[in-house]
Amino acid sequence: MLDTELGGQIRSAVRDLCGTFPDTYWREVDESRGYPEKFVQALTDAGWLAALIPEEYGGSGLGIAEASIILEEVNRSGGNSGACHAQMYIMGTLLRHGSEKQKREYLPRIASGELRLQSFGVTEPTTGTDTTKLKTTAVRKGDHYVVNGQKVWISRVQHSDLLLLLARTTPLNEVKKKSDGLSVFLVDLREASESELTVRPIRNMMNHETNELFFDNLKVPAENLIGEEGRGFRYILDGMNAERILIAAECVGDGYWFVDRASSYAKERVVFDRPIGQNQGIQFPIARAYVNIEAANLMRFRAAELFDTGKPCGAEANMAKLLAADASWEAANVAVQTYGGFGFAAEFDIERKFRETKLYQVAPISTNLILSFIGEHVLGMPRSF
Amino acid sequence: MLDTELGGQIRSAVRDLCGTFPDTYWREVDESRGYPEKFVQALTDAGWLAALIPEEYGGSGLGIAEASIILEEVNRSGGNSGACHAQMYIMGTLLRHGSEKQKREYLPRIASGELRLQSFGVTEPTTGTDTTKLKTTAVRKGDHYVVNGQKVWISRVQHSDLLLLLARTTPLNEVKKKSDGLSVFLVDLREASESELTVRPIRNMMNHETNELFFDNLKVPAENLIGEEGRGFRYILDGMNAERILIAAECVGDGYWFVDRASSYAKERVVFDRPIGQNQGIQFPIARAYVNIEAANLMRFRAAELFDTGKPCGAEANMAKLLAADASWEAANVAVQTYGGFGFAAEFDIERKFRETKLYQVAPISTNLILSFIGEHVLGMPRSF
Amino acid sequence: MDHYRSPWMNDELRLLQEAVRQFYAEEFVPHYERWIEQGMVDREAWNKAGEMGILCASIPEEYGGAGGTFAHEAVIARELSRAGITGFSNGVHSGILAHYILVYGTEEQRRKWLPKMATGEMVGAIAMTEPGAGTDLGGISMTARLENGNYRLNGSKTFITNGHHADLICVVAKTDPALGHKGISLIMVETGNLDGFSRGLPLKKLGMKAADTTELFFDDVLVPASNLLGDKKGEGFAQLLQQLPRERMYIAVTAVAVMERALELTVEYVKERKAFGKHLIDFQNTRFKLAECKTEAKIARIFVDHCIERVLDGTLDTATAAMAKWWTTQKQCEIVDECMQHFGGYGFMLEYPIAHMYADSRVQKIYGGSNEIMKELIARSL
Amino acid sequence: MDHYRSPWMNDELRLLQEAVRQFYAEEFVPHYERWIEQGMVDREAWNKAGEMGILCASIPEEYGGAGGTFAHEAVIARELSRAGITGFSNGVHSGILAHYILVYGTEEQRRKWLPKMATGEMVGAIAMTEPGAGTDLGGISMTARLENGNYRLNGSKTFITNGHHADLICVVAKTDPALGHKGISLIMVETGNLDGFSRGLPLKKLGMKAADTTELFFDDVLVPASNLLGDKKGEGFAQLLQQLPRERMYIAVTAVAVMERALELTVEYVKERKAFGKHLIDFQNTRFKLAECKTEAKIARIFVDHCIERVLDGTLDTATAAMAKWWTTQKQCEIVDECMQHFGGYGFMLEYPIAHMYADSRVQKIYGGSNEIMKELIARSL
Repeated sequence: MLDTELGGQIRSAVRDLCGTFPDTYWREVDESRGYPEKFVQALTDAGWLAALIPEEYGGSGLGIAEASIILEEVNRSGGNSGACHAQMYIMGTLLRHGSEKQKREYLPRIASGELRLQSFGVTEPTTGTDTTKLKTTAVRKGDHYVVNGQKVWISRVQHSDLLLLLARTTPLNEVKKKSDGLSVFLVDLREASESELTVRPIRNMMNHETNELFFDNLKVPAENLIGEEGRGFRYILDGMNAERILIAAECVGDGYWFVDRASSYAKERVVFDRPIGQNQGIQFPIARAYVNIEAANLMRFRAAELFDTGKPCGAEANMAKLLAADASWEAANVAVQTYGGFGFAAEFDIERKFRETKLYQVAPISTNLILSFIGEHVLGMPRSF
Repeated sequence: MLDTELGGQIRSAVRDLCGTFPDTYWREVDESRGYPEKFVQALTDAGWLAALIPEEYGGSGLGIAEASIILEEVNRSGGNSGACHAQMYIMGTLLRHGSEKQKREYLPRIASGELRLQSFGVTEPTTGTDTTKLKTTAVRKGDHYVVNGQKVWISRVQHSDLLLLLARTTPLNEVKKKSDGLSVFLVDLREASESELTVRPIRNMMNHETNELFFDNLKVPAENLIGEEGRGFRYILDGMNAERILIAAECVGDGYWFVDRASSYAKERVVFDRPIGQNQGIQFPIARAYVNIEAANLMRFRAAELFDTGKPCGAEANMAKLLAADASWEAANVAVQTYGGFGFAAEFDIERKFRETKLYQVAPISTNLILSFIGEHVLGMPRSF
Repeated sequence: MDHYRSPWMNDELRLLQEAVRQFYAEEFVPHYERWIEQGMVDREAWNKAGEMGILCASIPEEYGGAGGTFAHEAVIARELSRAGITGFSNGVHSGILAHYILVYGTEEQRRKWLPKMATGEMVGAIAMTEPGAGTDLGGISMTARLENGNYRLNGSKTFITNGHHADLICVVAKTDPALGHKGISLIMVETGNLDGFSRGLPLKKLGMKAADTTELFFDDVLVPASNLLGDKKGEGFAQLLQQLPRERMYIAVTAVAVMERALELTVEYVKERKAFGKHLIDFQNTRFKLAECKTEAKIARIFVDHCIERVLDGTLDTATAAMAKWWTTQKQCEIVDECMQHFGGYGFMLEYPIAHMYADSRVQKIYGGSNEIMKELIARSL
Repeated sequence: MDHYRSPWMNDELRLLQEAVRQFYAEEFVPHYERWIEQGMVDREAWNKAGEMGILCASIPEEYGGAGGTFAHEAVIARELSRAGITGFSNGVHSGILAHYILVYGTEEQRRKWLPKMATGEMVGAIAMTEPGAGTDLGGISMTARLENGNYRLNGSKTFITNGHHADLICVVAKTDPALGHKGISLIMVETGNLDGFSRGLPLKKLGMKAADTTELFFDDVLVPASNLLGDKKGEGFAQLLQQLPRERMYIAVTAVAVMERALELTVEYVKERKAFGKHLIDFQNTRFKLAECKTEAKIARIFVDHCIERVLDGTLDTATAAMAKWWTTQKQCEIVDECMQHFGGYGFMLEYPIAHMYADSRVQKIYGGSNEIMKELIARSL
């Protein structure tokens, strides 16, 4: 999987496309806190964001390994997949659990770029990582559901047409298992009136559009329910492994970018009459960061292989995300240290990527929760919280 | 490669064999600073040590991936491959560069266990890791070479019949490249008289037989020269990647053993009315160690796959060794901390394995030299020493 | 931190601490967000600080200073960090430049510049780094040629702290380019109505957004020969080196204050915030990680206090100062990083001070001599 | 470490340090290899130490001690580590047990046991851990039932330091099993001609090979009721807890001494040994790593000196002692590990002291309260 011909072709094509969006492009988007509209359009036009959509719905029907190569290359080029990666893994819920009618209606338009499905509404301010406790409700009223509640950390709402929303349709005290009674809806953001849905952006350290959402009697047509009512938690779990694999790939891409920049700079920058890369204090940390990225990369492809062959991959997907996020963060630090003062100046891009890659140590799942998962579900130790 | 049918069969067969050598066996060998004679014999009888010898010479003609599974299982069972692993990678030099006559004479007897080729004489006290500077000389006198000099860290000499020796046959100042002029000999230890070859054991922290060797006009028949005179350095380089892959596999085996023991103990040991594994301070470090072992394991199989398909694997073999040695060391520390005081008591075996696995952060190549290799040869930074 | 008090603190310093704390809270904190937006502190912040008496705190009273010691400087710097403010670079102004003038300047120079620096009438900067020369001062290409009783300056400088507001700049330049290190001198430049002198826009950077950091350009700038700091050419390199151990302590003092503040904010947060029905502080991982942070913050504090006592009794050596600089900044970054992790996604939100601390901390490992250079200095003492 | 001197040292302590250093060099070092082989120190080492005056150094003279302070104990412990010796467990004997007797014992008990402990006529041990109960004292199953003026002891203990030589053992036992922690008492057992008492063989262990560590078995052992330490049953748990902060400082003092010695030996080695035609110390990686070790060793030293001063003035709190214990032992292991790496293969050879230091260090993170427990104690102060 690491070096298939198809993977190589995708890599090289995406790299070419990304090459037309130089550092200055991303720097300007970051500076203006803008959305990389032009880049996302180009990526969509080339069909890359539809990689995982089956051919019958207008996509290219590739596997997660190939999809992950696309996002890796975006980050490796100095860009940031954060603006558009969600489309890939959110779409899976629709694909696997949506009705044929829903799929025919939405998937081809998502594939063509006519519709953007970039937002995923799960997390709430008071429930944090304990998803089953979420308080947003959707109550059936005739041919509509009426949604009330609040969500937080909902990314790309301002640049998405559709939002995949998880809400409780049966109260917690009326279900047998606390993961029952949650349902998934496809919310058309273009149709939601401002009084029903308020979007409040949250300012953050990187140019990552994220928002709080407030639902006040938002009406969602009943036909927008995905799958069966009450089974939504299971539907979104499927997508989580995909998300972790893709984010691991982005981190790997970031990691290679940092190592490339750091080692190139270390070769060129001369201090005390010799390239600083000749100093072991500079060279060894770069080399060590590279080794960790390589290892994370193997885990990412391992997880992708299991995913694509339909085997359980929860442990591998989580480990890939943990290893890759740690490795890219290590590489980011090493790059800053190698560049010295220049690492902080926006014009060298190191500082921008440094901010961007940091996010993945926390999102979409924190290191501690991954360690809990491994400790409990792989090594069989007792639940620790 | 990670989960081939053949690999699985080997794993399970070796595991069964190792199961007949319980902890007490290894503990007694360690305590008496003995050689695991019975175990090595059983492993040889079952043909496992001849895994890499082609079938035409009486071996089973397996690849390095399979060979590495054998050694991994030995260490994973609580044993220690250090007593016999060298046979696997030393033999490669003979196999690839020996004459047909030499191969026919030695390989079948090595495969059957009649002859042990466990010792590899390269390192010298004053040359350290800079092999090309070695001072031991072999001078042609008629149908013999006469060897003089000194070697250090030569393992298993007292339990081996044959020694693969690297010595300088052309003085350093007469060769074009400093790696020229070295030659490889197969020394029959049974025939060497005490006046010609003195073996002085070095006492060390683990039960790892290692020695200093003093050559005083040792006569080696000219027919025991392997390949061409003067090309020996190249011949042994080939074997180094094999060695690193195999040692990485042993570290992975150690790592799994430590994690198994630590997580089992953490489930059973009750303090303050609950299993200690319920404490995040215990559970998370075990989980983290496991993740690193898994990553190292993937790199080890990646390197093996490249090796077995004849592709360059220097970077991967080195990275596998680095990652695996670090991961097993981390796991060892975690296991000691989980066991608390019991981790120090010989009867729990943790302390023995803790001493044993530590060796691989230094031998056969130190972490720093691997980082130099990656920094220079993979990332293209200048030589730093 | 608990009941621990720095052994060098006394009643006078405690009063100063109180006063400074109040001053920052009233005069700086309300404007801080705006300073971040505009990429620099207000010019008048310097005047207010001068009125308050916190500029040139360790400069003798006869030159307009407060006649204090390094302990006074430490209190002033520590409280600034505790107030959560970065970018008001008084360390460069009072701690470094004023001491250059005090120690190396002629009596005339001292009387000319120090009183104005003490009131904030003049803001000081030191122009050392160039695009092609940071650590290696031998590589600077800025020249100052003596011509008819003037120095003619040509070249450019970058990453200059207080660069935009600076009225008085100590420029590191080659007065004898042929002599290498021995041809370097410090030339004082008054920027008012100065032909050929210009400043770049504030540099965009990862953190320290309120710090006024710019490039400076010198194009045939003429200053009187009497602006050579001291009375001898070619002493610049030695002059810069001599003060370094003391200067590094400013960074270490700040590092410790940031650690303590990060820990305080985080402990508060984990005691409030719940997950899985428990307060975060009830998770063992949270407890252990923060216990580790608290340990290292306390150890850093005690070590830095030891070093401050050594500054005060004049026995701080190069290696120990280097230890303080690299270790406290390393721990600052580690602790802030660990603390931020406990905030989850909120840690990235700029309304949480921890996000600013994270972005602001990283540069501490780089400036004031990178931590790699610190290790080299320590290694020389092995 | 350089010119740094511990602030609590004085002329008297310096004389003691010299004398102790000489004593260890002459009386212990020549036998040390043999002690390792036999798995314990010689019994007469205790008598010699008694003659030398290094037992019960901080016990008042009226009870036969040297009338010193914790500073004396620290000097004695530090020099032992500097001599490269582990296994002569004077900390348990003089530092812990003697203080239990001094603080909790009746006047009669003090006069009975302390003078003999001071001369080495009696070697002391504390029997706390059981195969099923380490950290959690509530789980111990050793019982001491009061019957006709005697306590009847039943149970077994493990990992008992000085177990083989001990003449006087402080046994942690349940006098009222129904009461949990409040039913625990400390019972003093004189082992001479004691029916029902036996000792296991020296335990085989990773390091500390010269430490006399055994299991102890009590099978209907009878001791007079007057051997209850103090005059009230059920105080054992509180008595054990109360002395802990001070006890942990022994471990921290040792940790720092080991770090300093490891660094010293390693610097010597890398200055001699060559590779690729250069001395190891000329490789930047070597320089940086050892600079890091030196920094943390020095910081640890200064922190522990601070804590010793707190012991001396009676203000050392639980959390700070816990910080000292976990952090210094963690750094001891890290520094010894890093140092060992610079010896390459030689680091594994037992003729190099670094190999012993490596094997001996690891247990420091476990005993005296595991480092996890230390973090929990610190977390309570958050």
